[in-house]
Amino acid sequence: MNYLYYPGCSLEGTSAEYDISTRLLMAAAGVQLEEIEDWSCCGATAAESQSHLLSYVLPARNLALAEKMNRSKEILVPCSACYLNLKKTEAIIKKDKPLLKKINTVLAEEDLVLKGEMKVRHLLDVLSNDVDIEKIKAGSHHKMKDLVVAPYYGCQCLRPFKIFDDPEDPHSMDALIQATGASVFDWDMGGQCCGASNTSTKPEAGMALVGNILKAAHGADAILTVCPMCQMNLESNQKKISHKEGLDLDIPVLFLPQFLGLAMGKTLTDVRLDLNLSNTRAFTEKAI
Amino acid sequence: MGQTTNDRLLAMTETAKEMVGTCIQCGTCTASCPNTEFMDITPRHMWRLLLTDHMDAIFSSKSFIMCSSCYYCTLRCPRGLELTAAMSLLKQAASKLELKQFRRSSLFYKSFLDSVKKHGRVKEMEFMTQYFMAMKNPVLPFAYAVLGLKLLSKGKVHPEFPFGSKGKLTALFNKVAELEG
Amino acid sequence: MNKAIGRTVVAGAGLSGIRSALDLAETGYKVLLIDTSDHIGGLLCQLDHQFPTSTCGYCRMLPMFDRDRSSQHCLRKGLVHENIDILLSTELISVEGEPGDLTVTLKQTPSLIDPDLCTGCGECETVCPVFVNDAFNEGLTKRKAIYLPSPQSFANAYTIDYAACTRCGECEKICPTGAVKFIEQDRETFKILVVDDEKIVRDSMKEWLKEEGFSVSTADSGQTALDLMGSQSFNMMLTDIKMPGMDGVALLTKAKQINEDLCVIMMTAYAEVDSAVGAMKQGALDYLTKPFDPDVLISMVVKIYHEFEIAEARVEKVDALILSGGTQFFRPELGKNSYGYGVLPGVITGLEFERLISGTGPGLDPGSGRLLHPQTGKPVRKMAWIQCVGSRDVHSGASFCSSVCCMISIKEAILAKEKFGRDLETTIFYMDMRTIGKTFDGYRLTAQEEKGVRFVRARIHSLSQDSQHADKGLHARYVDLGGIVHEEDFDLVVLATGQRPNQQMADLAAKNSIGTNAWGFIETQPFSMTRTSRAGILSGGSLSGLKDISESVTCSSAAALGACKVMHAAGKRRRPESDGEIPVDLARETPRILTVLCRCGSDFSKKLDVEVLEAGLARIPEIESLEIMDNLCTEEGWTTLIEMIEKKMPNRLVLGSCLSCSHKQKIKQLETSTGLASNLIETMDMVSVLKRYPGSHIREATQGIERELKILISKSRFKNPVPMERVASNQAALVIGGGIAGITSALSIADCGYHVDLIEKGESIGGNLLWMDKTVDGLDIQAYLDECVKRLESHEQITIHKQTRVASTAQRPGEFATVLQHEDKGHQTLLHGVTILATGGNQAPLEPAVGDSQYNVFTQKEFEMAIQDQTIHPEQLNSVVMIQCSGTRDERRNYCSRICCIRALKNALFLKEKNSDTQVYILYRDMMSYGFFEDYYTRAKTLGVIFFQYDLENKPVTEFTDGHCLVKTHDLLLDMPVEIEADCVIHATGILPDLPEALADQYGAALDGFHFFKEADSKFRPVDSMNYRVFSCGLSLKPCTIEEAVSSAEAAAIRAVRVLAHERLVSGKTVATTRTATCSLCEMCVDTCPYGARFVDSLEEKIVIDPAACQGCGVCAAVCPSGSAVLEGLGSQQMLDAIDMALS
Amino acid sequence: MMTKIEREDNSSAKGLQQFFKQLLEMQEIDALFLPVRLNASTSIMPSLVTDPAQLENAVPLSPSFPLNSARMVSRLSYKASGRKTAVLLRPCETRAFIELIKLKQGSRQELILIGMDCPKALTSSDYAAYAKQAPLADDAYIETVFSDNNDTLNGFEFSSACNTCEHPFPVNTDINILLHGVDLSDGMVVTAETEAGQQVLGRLNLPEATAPARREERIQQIKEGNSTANTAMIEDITDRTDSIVKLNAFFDRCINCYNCRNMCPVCYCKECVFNTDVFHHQPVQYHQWAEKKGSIKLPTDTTFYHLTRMAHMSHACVGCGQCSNACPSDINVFQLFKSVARLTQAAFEYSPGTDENESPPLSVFYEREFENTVGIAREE
Repeated sequence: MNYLYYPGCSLEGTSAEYDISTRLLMAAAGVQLEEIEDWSCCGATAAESQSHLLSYVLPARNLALAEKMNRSKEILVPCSACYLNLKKTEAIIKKDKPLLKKINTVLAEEDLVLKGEMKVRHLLDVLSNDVDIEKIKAGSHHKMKDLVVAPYYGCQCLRPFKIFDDPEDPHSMDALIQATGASVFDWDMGGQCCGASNTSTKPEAGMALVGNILKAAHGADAILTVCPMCQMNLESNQKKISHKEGLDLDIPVLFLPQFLGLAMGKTLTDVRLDLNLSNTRAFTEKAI
Repeated sequence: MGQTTNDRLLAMTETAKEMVGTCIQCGTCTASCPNTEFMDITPRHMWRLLLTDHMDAIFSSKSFIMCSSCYYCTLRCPRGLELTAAMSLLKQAASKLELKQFRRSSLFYKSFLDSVKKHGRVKEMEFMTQYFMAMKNPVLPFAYAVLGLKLLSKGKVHPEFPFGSKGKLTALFNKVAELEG
Repeated sequence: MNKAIGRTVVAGAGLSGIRSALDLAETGYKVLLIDTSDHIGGLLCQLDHQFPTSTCGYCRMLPMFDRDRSSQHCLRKGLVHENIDILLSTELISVEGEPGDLTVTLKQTPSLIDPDLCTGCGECETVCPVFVNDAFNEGLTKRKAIYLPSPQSFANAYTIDYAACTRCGECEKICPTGAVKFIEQDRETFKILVVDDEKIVRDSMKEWLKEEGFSVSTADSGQTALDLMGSQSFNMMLTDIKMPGMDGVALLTKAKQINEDLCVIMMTAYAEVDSAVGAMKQGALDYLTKPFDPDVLISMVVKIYHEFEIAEARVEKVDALILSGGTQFFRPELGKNSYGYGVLPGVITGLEFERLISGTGPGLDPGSGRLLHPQTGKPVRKMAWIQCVGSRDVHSGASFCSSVCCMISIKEAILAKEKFGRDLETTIFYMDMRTIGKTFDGYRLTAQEEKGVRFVRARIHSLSQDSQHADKGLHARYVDLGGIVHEEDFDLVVLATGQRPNQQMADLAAKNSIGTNAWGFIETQPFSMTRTSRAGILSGGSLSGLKDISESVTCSSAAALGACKVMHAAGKRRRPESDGEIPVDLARETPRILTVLCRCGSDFSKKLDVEVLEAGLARIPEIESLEIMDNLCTEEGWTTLIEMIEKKMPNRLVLGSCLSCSHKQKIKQLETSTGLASNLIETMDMVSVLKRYPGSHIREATQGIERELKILISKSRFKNPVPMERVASNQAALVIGGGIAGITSALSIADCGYHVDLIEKGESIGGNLLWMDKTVDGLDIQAYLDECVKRLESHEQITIHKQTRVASTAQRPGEFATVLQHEDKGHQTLLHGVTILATGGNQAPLEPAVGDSQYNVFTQKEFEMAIQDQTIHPEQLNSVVMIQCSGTRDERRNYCSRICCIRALKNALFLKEKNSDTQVYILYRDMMSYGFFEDYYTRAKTLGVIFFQYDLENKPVTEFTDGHCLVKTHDLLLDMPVEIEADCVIHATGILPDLPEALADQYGAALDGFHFFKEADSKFRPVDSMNYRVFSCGLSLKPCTIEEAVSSAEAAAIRAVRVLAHERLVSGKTVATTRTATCSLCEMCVDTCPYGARFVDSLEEKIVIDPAACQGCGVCAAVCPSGSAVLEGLGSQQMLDAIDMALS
Repeated sequence: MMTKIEREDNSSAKGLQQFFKQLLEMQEIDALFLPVRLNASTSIMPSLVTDPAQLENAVPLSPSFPLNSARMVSRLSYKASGRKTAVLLRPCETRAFIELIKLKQGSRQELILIGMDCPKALTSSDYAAYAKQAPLADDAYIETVFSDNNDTLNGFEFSSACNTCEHPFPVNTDINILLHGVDLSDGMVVTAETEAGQQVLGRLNLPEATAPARREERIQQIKEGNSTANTAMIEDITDRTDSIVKLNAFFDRCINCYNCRNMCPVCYCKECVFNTDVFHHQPVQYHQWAEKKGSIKLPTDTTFYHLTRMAHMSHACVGCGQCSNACPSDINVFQLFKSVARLTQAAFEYSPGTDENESPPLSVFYEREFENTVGIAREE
């Protein structure tokens, strides 16, 4: 198995641990990743808010770069926001040929051509459908068996594209969690919005949504995420909300590959748990 | 709001209006929206306003800015309307017109894209600084100070300006601007 | 030359199939009625309650005259008719040939139980070890693998669920009559190929299936599978969808090329359910979602094995084919399931709710009378209905409206209130409340205002439940019109699931070049609701799109008419009417009653004291003897009985046996073989009488049997075989009204070979169609009308009377005498046997207050005419406002006219097409774009037509000021006033019927509260009046589209042809007579007779009866104080004697 | 229209005779139907009079009530005769006749119905005794019966039907003669109630009258008095017949003479079912009954007969009391019948004889009756 890899800006910066643990996990599972050369930002939510064309040109540039590499037809994307932007572009150019033409006019500035051959895959999609779960099971050391973890999917890997999971009632992480010996926390917040995009511009709205999730996670040993925005949002606001609500909402939040990596015997340092903003001590004590 | 602005808005929101043309105001979007309680106009009402050309009402509210792109409405709309995308179009219109009440979010996005334009990839610290400066609100940064310090201490943000040649994607941006007029 | 008797296959024996079959059978044609299920009656078997009476009325479809040819009991129990052969568990596989010469191939799965031998004793059920979900109760209860197909079933014969049965053989051992016979199955020869890239899957499946006795091979890829198929043949293939290399869908296509008959089941993970469903369209039979339970796999395989291996093919030659498979309901668990159906406890479908609260439903708490939650068993206090689940939802592949769910939910909410009290809270969440019938809007108001049902215009997107607090119920979030978001918990949520095409019929259509529409429903030809793309093949009922009961029945009658025309055109004859020998007059003979009891294979001495019984009966002078015999159900037993009758020569017989030996057909046989008139044979269901005395209460059981027998003896001893009454029946028709309904009914009757007089008060034929241009579908109305009128004018069986009205009419048994009055030519008297009131209707005029022609204010009709006259030019219009429900759906005319919304959409689309810059505004209350018309609503919206919803409190107002016309309305959602400057305003004023009360009255028909024709039964007899010779169709019946008018006209026509086909009509055996000598002529019986069967013959000063019209209901006998109105065979003397005997 | 019938020689009776004479002399009226004292006897019987001269024996108001004339008027009118007849009827007779019209047993097509405030009646046996005491005391009788104190007549009690009557005032008539609350010394008041009545009355050129001042008050008094008596009577009879044992005892003297039926104005059958073969039992039947119970009383079917009559006709009972009047065994059939009628009439919300357009209960069906009929009670 062999994928082109698009880390995205966050994984270079605020979510470096996601990048590191993803690469580590994939290697352990026998999957080769090759980073897209000279990739650039997908535009995040900003491009969409500013310019229709730009919001497709930015992802298109990366797809075109990937096509140019001619190595694999599939791009693995860990960041849900990047995934969605790339996916949207993948989808629209199949339907909207005039737009494709326009995009190519722009890409011509960099001597790039987009044909539309690439398939964009989310990390979770690949983990739950392509990677042999036996490998995770086999590698897991049952350190996790006393843990109850809450899978948190966020929005953009589930919606609007219904690719690998039920967008209303996601369960694709369940099998992966169970493979490590841990149990799945029973909640229905997995696909709810965490409000990340509002935390900076309209904090009270964003906080309300994070708060709901943190409160619902009460009883779980950790929350697992597959999106840097969600991760940041869930981690960085715990204190503030706890203070406001008068509750102790502290909970370790891990990226899914960090968790799987640990289960498979990687060390805390390997998966860079030190980079997590949330207090992970409770988790590490119980797990290891 | 002047007549001209309204006309410009009408023109700019033409596509959004087409996108929600078959809306029957069933309210699924509103009930699905996690941010409804922070909106002064619910999505159900907003689509209605859009369809009946009440641009002034839409753009004097900030509802669409509150959209966090969770796509629940898009997923659930029985008419299959791409409501999240329509929200983006409204955001675009607001941004292009540089309407005052959307300054904060427009600037946020603008700063972000400026960073992308320059470096190809975004560097959080740079665009945040730019954003705070542009907001001309000296108090605002403190709200983020705690997070910023934390990130700095974890080595996740780099105060120095990043890699990549200046103006990396300028050509692309310019071409887009040219095409979109 | 002896021509063949016409014969039609009706595929589907639900409501619509039964209607078509009965119409044809009553006309005198033979029908082969088939159904894939194991009982007839279809969906209605599961429904106890119908709108608007909250009761069932299925039996109202039974024949009204010559009714002894047919069973006369609840149609949920079954149907017997001399002209109808019924094949159950039978599927229509293919149809070939031309109208009048069709060859159909059927596949029947034989039953393992001989229905003639099964006495329904239920012993087998007690020993059967297998419990499965009872499909009849929608899985809410359990049943055994051997079971009664429907609890009401008359045949009472058990059946076996092959898929669940473990073939343990216990039932075979215990059956007292040897009715259960397991066929030796050779599962070894059934070869199954399992294709999956995962070894573990392949191996475990192989193991499970081998255990069931099947031969199993496996393949690890599509290519290996294809290779295997090259070397050996398989009957079935189970294949994974997602495999490296060739995927399952590709394999399916290739495998089907090798072996077309291969049964393929797809296996898939969640993510590929869509492709699995897609695969079914390409010929896969079914699919399994991984991971699956071995039991699910086995039962699916066994079922298919039975259906395709054990089933026997059968080829029939027929003249016509009526498809009436109905529709299927959307299954949320297989598609978009945001309401957690099947996952969250308390989320049920409408059908499940109906089962839950049915008479035997598991939702009733007999103690408190409360509604119990099906899963938790706790009382339900709060219920919600969610509309449009799988309808009007592009995410579930359904852009259409399912037309009937709104009314179904209102009915269910009312039922809940009526059955469980007002305290039960009921809320209906809807998008548009589509009350599209003349009485529907009133029903909704009743629900809302009298019954306290809450209506909320909002869509609930999903349901959730706090897993820690299940007692909180189902959590729903919705937004009200004011924009307030509400969160509410409900104990029970009912999903109003929408329609889906009948898959089996869709497959059949695809394989037999029968056209279907974009969503897979059978598509009918322009202006017809029944003609499919293939001549001689008709579609009845809901097959072409979901319909309510009355429309289904109408459409099925119309389909029967289509078949009737085919058979007539093919020169086929009707079945000759048996003259029936005149029975011997026994009035002077002393009754000699033979009493026979059958042991049913059991030992009587353990149940009855026969000596005591004999002694008890011996004191009755008329008793010939009491005989005990055995195994009447066998050939041998039957012969013994016949011999006994021939030897003893009784003139009356009382027979005690199981039900299956005493049903109508058997008794009819006995009459034929012994000459003993069947109405001199009284029967008793011994099995159920004895069931009342379980254990060994011999004395009580003997007394019970003695009492039952004595009652029958008393009934029998005063009986005299009554010759069936016959009434000469006029075979010509009168159609009143020359609109499309009148034209169609006249042509239809004439095409079946009967003379028709059509009268039209105006100068030209065509009615409302004269001013119409195109339908919303773009069909050319004028071309259609021209064609119809041409046919009408040249038809040799039709006489047209223009400028003519009915002056008066008189009725006598079998005939009307109508005096016609021509404007110039004076009077003419017509004798005719049936009357069709097709007097039509008009668009209601504009109220003077809103109209001002100088400002271009029109009704819809005026607008369309102005366009045609070119007095207005659509290209020049800037702004057009359409006001729906103008002067209607309020206290003045409180009904929905059904078609105005569609007409508005049509006009809006027309205007946009002429000039896309024209602003079109539609001001509406509820958008009634039902069924597939929903697409035009969507299209209008797409083209930028602006819709404003208004309510009764804020009706639109039009103001006129110096050359300007301003429409003021109030946007309901935004709660803000709206002013629209309009250069044209079009009011949808609704339909006014044009059926004068005096005219209806003369023909014994009645009008409803809105002056439309009042149906004999709005659901089950939708075009009949209580007078069996009078029918209505088109706009005088109810508001309808052209297609619907044509359909009702065709229905009225076949209902008329049913009568016209008989020179003499035969009555039922039980009819009323009058003893003239004692009759005081008070006419109470005439006034009360619900069927108009009684007339005063003023010349002879007596009451005369149309015996064919009389239904033997006995109301006349009840109201007549002197006993002059007598029900034959049920006189006062017999009744009193029966009471005496029961008490003696 | 309200006019006055003046007294003749200070006699109300004669004034009335004069009024009827004028009527019969009109061209439009061919015959009069009213009570006439028969020659050479004290008996007063309803008669059809065509000769005005013979009206001198007419006694429009008397305590004699040998039969309910509705049956007679039915005979005169069930088919067209080509003649116009003015008919004087007591209120209960009018009501019974209206019932018969509904049953097509009569028609008012050729009739002018004249009603009157009820002059009450004695039972036939009491009347015979009274007539012996006071023959030809017509005016004295009128003075008494329309006075405020009219409980007894020369010591005779009025019939219990009259004492308990709740409708002793005319309805459904063309012309009414009003007597209660009228100062009889000033003549009687006659009113036209229909167009036909107006036409007839108009031609008589009678002097105008004013509405009797005390009439409403008297009506109220009478109604209240009779209603109280009625309730007491029904309570009493119910108490005496409220079990099958008591009921059988009540009828134990019944001899199946069917007089009550023959005299019932609404029992309209040409031939009663009790005269048909339904009740013509086989000899073996009597034996079987006797064997079952040890003995049976003959004639059988007596209580059954009365119950059947109640089932058939109690909805139409006008309470005239002629059934009791006709009973040779002195069974107070009327009281029981009226008590049952009150219930059946209430059940159907039916008021016999008061509205000609109100259909008999069994000939119509209202959907609101459905729940009652089928026994499905709905939650409300």
